[in-house]
Amino acid sequence: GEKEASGSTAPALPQRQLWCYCYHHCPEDSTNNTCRTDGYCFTMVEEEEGGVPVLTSGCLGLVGSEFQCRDTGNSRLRRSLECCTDQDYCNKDLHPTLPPLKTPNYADGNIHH
Amino acid sequence: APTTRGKKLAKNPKPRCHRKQLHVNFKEMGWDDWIIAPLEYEAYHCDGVCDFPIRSHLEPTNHAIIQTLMNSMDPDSTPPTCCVPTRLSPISILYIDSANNVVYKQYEDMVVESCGCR
Amino acid sequence: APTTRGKKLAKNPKPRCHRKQLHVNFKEMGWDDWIIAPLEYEAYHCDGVCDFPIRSHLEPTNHAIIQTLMNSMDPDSTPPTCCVPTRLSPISILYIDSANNVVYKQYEDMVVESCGCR
Repeated sequence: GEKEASGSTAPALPQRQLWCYCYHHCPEDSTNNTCRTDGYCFTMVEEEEGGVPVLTSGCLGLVGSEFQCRDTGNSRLRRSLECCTDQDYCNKDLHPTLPPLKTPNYADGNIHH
Repeated sequence: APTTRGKKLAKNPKPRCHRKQLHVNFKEMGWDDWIIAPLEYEAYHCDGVCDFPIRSHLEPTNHAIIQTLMNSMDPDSTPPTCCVPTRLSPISILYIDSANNVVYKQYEDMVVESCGCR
Repeated sequence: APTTRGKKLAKNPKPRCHRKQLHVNFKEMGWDDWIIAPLEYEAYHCDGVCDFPIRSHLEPTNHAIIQTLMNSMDPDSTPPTCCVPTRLSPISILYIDSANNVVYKQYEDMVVESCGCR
């Protein structure tokens, strides 16, 4: 889920620049694993090809945050992403967990366990 | 879930979208017959993957975000977005024009200042 | 020199940079729990090679032209430029926001109108 601040008609636009904790792929001019954005901080856990869960975090811009923070539950790699905007470095307190494995739906319904 | 202490270091060998060096040498291009100066300059270029989520410093458009999401759902049917220059700056060049005049002109968009996913 | 009559058909199998279809289905993305309409739309995307010379309709920057020239000189040291959207248009979406309000909002840069080499 996401902790998105939202107004009545349009989502409350976070005017100020938000500081986020950034791990793995920070901007080139980033210092001490931090980044800044007009949008949201995020933390994501994603299962790499080999099945190992990897944690990344950083900054997402306001443009497209509705799409990125909602993500899609149908990505090929299992992942879970959470966004926040309530305070600087709020993504340090985000601990997303991988969604359950999707049980393959067998075409042939006669398989009995 | 991975703990931050024993955090699994991402083994992603492919570096993400970033600015890299690209040294342009007009002499090697055979242009020292009309370009007086500079005969070389640092133009940079953009390289690396654009995967989900696209970070804010890569300034994705809504379309780039949607395409990246669809690529993560089915990489075979939708290609990833591409790492390209998003901000460029000019340089000025002293050259001899076709009427043999010496001209000093500013050429726009010659140096990459930042890269993004589009 | 090759004559136009016996013109050799370029055997370049790779199509050049152009706009292709990309049908976005918000339901398949699992977004029909917040998006009311439209539940799908044609977003298009850009695909294809950017080789020398870059045609005018692909609106290359000076940097893209220089990079393409250097790629043609030494493909291993300089990557080609990339085919990306150069003009985009918005669509409006009716959705339910996190405070359960029904909102009708224009989202910029959702549909590719033209592609270019950058």
